[in-house]
Amino acid sequence: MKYEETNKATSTEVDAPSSESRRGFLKLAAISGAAVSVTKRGALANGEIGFWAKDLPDDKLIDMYRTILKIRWHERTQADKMLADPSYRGYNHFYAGQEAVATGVCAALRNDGPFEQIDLVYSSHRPSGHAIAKGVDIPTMVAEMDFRSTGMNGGYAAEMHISDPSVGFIGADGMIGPAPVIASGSAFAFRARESDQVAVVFAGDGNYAAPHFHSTLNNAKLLDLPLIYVCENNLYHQYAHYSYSCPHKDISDAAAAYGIPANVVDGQDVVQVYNAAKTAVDRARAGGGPTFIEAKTYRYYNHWGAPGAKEGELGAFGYDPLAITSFRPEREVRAWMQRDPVDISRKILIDWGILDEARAAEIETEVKQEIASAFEWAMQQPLCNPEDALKHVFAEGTVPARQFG
Amino acid sequence: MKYEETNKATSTEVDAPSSESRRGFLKLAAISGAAVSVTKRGALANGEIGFWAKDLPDDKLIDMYRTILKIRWHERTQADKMLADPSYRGYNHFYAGQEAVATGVCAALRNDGPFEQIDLVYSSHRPSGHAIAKGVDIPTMVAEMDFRSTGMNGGYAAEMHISDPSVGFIGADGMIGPAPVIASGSAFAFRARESDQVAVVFAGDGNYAAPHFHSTLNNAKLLDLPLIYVCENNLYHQYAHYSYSCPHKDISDAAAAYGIPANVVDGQDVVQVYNAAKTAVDRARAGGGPTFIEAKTYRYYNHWGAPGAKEGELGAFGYDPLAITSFRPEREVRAWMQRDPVDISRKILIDWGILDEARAAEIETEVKQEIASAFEWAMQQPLCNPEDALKHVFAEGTVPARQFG
Amino acid sequence: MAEKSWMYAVLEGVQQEMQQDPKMSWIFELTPPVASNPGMPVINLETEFGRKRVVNTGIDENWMASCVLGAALAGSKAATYIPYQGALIPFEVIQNVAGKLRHMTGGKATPGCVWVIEMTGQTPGFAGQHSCYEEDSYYAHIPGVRTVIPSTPYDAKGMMISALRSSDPVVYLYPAGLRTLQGEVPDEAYEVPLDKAAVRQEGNDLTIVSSGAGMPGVLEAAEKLTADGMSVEVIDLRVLKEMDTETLVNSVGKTKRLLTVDQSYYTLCPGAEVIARVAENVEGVKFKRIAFPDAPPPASPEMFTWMRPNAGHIIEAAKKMV
Amino acid sequence: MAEKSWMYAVLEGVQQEMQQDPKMSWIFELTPPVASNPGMPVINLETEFGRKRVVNTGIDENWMASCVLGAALAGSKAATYIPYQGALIPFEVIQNVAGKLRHMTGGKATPGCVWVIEMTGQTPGFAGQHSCYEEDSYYAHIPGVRTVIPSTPYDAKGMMISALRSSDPVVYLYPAGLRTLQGEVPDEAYEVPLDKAAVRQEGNDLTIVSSGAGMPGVLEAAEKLTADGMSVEVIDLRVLKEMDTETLVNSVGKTKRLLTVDQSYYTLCPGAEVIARVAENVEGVKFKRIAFPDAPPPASPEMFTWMRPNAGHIIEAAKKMV
Ligand SMILES: Cc1ncc(C[n+]2csc(CCOP(=O)(O)OP(=O)(O)O)c2C)c(N)n1
Ligand SMILES: Cc1ncc(C[n+]2csc(CCOP(=O)(O)OP(=O)(O)O)c2C)c(N)n1
Ligand SMILES: [Mg+2]
Ligand SMILES: [Mg+2]
Repeated sequence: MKYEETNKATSTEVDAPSSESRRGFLKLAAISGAAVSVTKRGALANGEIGFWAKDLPDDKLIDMYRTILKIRWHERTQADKMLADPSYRGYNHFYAGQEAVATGVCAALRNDGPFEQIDLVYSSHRPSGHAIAKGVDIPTMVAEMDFRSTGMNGGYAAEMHISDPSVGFIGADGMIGPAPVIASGSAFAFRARESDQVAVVFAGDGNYAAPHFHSTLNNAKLLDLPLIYVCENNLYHQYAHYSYSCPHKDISDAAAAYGIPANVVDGQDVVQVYNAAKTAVDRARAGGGPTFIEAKTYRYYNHWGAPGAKEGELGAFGYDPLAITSFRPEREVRAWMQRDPVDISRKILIDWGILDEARAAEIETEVKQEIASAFEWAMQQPLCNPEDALKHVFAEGTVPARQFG
Repeated sequence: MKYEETNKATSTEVDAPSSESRRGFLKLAAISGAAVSVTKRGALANGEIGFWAKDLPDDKLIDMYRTILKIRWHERTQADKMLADPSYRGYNHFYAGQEAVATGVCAALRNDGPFEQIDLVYSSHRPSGHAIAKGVDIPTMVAEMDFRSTGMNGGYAAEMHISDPSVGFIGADGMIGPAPVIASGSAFAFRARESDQVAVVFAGDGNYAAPHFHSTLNNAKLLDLPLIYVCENNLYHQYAHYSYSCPHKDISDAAAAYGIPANVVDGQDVVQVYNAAKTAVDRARAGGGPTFIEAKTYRYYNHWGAPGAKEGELGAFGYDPLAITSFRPEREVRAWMQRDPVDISRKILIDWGILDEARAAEIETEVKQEIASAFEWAMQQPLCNPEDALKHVFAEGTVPARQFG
Repeated sequence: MAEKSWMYAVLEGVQQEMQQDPKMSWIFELTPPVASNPGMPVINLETEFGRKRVVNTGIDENWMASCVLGAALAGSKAATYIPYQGALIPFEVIQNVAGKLRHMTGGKATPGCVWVIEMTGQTPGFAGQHSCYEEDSYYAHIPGVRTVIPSTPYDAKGMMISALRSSDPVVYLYPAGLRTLQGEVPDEAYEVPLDKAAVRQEGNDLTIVSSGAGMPGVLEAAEKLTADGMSVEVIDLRVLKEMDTETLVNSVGKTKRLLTVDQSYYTLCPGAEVIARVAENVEGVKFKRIAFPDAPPPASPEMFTWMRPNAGHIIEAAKKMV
Repeated sequence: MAEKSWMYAVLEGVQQEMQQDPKMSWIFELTPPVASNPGMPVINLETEFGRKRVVNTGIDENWMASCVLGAALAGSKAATYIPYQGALIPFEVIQNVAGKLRHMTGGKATPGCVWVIEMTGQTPGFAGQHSCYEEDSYYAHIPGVRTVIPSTPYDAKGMMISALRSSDPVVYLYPAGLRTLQGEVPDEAYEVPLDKAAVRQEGNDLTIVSSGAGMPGVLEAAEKLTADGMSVEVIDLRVLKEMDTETLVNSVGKTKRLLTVDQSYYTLCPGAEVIARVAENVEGVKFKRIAFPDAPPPASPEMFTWMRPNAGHIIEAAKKMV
């Protein structure tokens, strides 16, 4: 399914103007490639159009652009390392193409302060974008992905299990299914202890078919939990199109059936994602219960690692190792890359008069440099001490070695 | 929630006349207590009103009445035994009040013939009504419930696990959750082997909250499986009202969200249940995929066994042993007993000119006698041989005893 | 201190912890957290703490188990009571997520929560899913989760309190058959450690090891054997993970005879682990194992009663060994 | 007869059974049932048998596992391949429904189906849910389900065919690390029994027992120990349920020394059961057990490689015993 189609099908209720010609009503430039925002359900009260980005200060908007760039350059740097440096052992489930989703959502959250006050994010097997957006320390994350003992999780986690609760990034989950349910448990705790915190879970289209999907939404609705379910519909789970596992065109329809406010947003436009997330967060903090946000998006790399990618180039093409039942067409990849979240966020800032091209490019150079330093630092970190494997099974002590008999 | 309310909420689309003034358009008697049938979704083609009972021969209609009576008297006889005979060891999850559901559904199925051609029924922890309606041998079922070695399942099963595949009664299931999914597997096999058989699962309102609910409906829809999901919404799971676990007023709304044809029917009226089941069976046999039928119904006894019941009287009242969160009010029980499936089916037959009062009463006496004989036979059956416990673990052989050290 | 039922003792522990910790919650599905005991106030968690903290849910044990884990990760203590038909439904989230979380995050996750997993009453007349002999082994193979199985009202309360105070996730196996067992239980809160077996009786001729629902039969047998002049040491494991090897090895090092008794299927029952640990550490031991056969419990009381390990079996096996 | 990979051998067995039985179906989620082998035709079940019989589904392992059980009850053979992250998601339906069905219906149910349960590659660099050491024990405790774990391409094909022809439900554990193992495999269909261990090498000084992913290390160690003059008997369990006690007891009755090796967490690993069975039946035996520690596998290759039982560990332990 092409993006255009999706968009058509979902723009039934509110035809909000595109982000790029919105903020402050300063300009009304028509920029080619701009998307139409869609807020599918949820009436807007008292003339409130839900375009919250209008209230954001410049530095916050620039931060969002910078976050998108950090995610992007973290990945491009890592992909190049994987392709070019045989001694590099790290890997990733790349998020490139989806950066605006994590960035827009996390920009609407409370990310610093004591643990009892910040919002919590549950991630998936594709965590590095969510982690950066939530604010983890990038150098230690990079070190973690290369199994260093000073990595964010001491080398125990690697990519698929990174976690940093100090910024509310509860972490990655190797499984399809459990994370949304567990996230609903955090939301349950917030409600039980009368906190205004919010729990967010990012989950792919693949998660729809898991039986946990029902548990999560049903209980979130029944108990009015402050849970935001962000469905990143990038059209594929592993190498199968989502129509293999879901009878809905919009997965949000499934959530709406529970009576949960459910939106479809353009996941390539960070401002639209932010607007939807802000509405959801405000509702949850006010005791109004869960929200489901389906972000239509796309990943530029393949499911895992860098097969099909070339050093110095963005994206991966034409990798089909296994006589896959249905493999995504290269033209689809290229079509989606026309609506790149980096480009869109940059254009918005320029269009809104917050940056000019030169400053935008400067920021990109700064970010690239920051990421390069992170990798440089990380690659010099010490490897793990084997015996430490027996720590952290329980809160205290170590378990006995058993491999020697 | 009272029945009347439910009925109002669901009669939005088709206002079919009540069964009792329908068949053959012979009579138009207005009978007090008659319900209004509701077929919520699913347009009827070419003027077909879906009132299939009009085509049924008299003996088939009388059989339905007889089946309802068999279920009812099996239970009343057993309840009396439990209350009055201290040596009796059997028990049951009584189905009284719900008889029209199993009877109407099974009347639309293929119940005899080779195993490769008959339709299969999956039951719940409340199986005896489904079993009788599907055609199991009552004396051996009664023997089974009292743990006799000549019982339907050799004394291994007792009530909650009875099974007789020879009539397509795959059987009871002790669990909430798995049965619908497994039933969808039988439907999957029918489709894979291009058989026109149909799989039916009976599941209570409690099953809605189980994550398996999603798996069942999602896969049934995706693969167009010949599965009929009969949701017996008797308003309570154990001692909790279904609103504790389900945000829908009609559980069928949840099924409709998957794009599955979903109806609400009056579960007290066997003809209406039959009409809905026949539509579903015809669709499934023709390759049209699954159907969800929600039968609004009620059980007269408590969740399990006979607490609160009195010998010789129907139903149980005022048993609340555990400071239950929400216990059903006695007035609700009595209100539902006004619309008794036995009475309704009898009235329909008389109204349609198929029986008179005298013949109807005669049939009831015959059934009572048949059940009494079944109990008499069953109570004389031999007890089990202890060592047989080690049989039937695998298809062949026995497993070793381990309890002696 | 008063005579209390197991059921009351457990709920008293929960109540005391909930009174101390206003963030703590309790999730249940069928069995309202209510208990009474002669001469004591009725405990009703739902009315005492309200429906935001004490929640009656739908039949979705995986949600219940995942929910308390999520609460833990958000910094709140929570516990849930999983009735026996659902005993393995939350298995995957406990085995594959909860048990691995702390380790796989290098110590950053805080998964401390409590799953009370009911083990069936193991009484005649049920079958299949309504009478199970297995949960103990499944849960005990999981690393990163403490699996305990008390057998007395005293331990039941003390271990519940320890479990609720632990920063580790705890599977608290609850043998339903012991629910009405009576015993002296202190009124105040106290802890029983989550890593120590209990020597219930000392002796020199034979060590009998059991746990949970196996203990009443073992104690009955030990009494008769002692009366018959045998010197029997009885060990109640109490903790399946981490199993207290030291107590086992010390005892069998002395008696040189080990009889294990489990209300669990033979293959890979807890006794297999007990025997293996002792076999690795003590030489020249005579071993015997009593367990439920590798067959599901049938409904028929005649078949079931014959299969279930009992005091008679233990006495006979002990006599053959000594 | 030709040299074939494990992966190819298994799929060849499945293909042959599907050709014989037009009712049989195969359900998968990620890994299309495709395999190639030098000089042999590519096997692609999806294109050969069509999408009604070979079905690509959503990520819902419990549905997959339940579906093949439902097919069996309807009289059709079906099998499904559960990838390792989902290895315990269908646990409850296998343990609590499938394993009990035949017995609890007094023999009336026909639950014969096959669940291929992938066990992680157990290679460095993964962690948590992506590198598990546990499925074998969980499944082996279940009565009514045959749990097998082949370790050679020959057995992999023969046991797959036996599993598909069995009227019992079979958990077919598939150690992903062995997928590329090569060996001589007959082209035609043949059966390997589902209840017999294999003596891989005969000897008198020491019995080493292992299974599945543990076997390559054991065979490597045995070769070196033999070269060093030790007479080692090597037993490949192949079947965890029903475990072949006779072969174990006969061997250790002769060697009087038993070393078990498992790529499974120590507590209640298959070796615990092996030791317990031998301990009950043979006197005066020396026992040792090698297993993965009771800790989840960490991602770091340095930590992981140190933890994983290997040939070096086996050789050292053997030398201490003899
Ligand atoms: C229970 C379970 N089954 C299978 C897998 C293997 N797996 C890892 S990622 C993935 C696909 C997920 O797709 P989606 O949710 O759409 O996320 P995306 O990869 O597109 O970001 C699968 C099947 C798993 N992790 N967990
Ligand atoms: C997984 C699981 N959890 C709990 C139970 C205990 N249980 C047996 S019947 C029942 C209530 C079922 O209610 P419903 O589905 O509405 O059927 P009804 O009893 O009303 O016919 C429960 C909770 C169970 N059998 N299985
Ligand atoms: Mg996806
Ligand atoms: Mg109900």
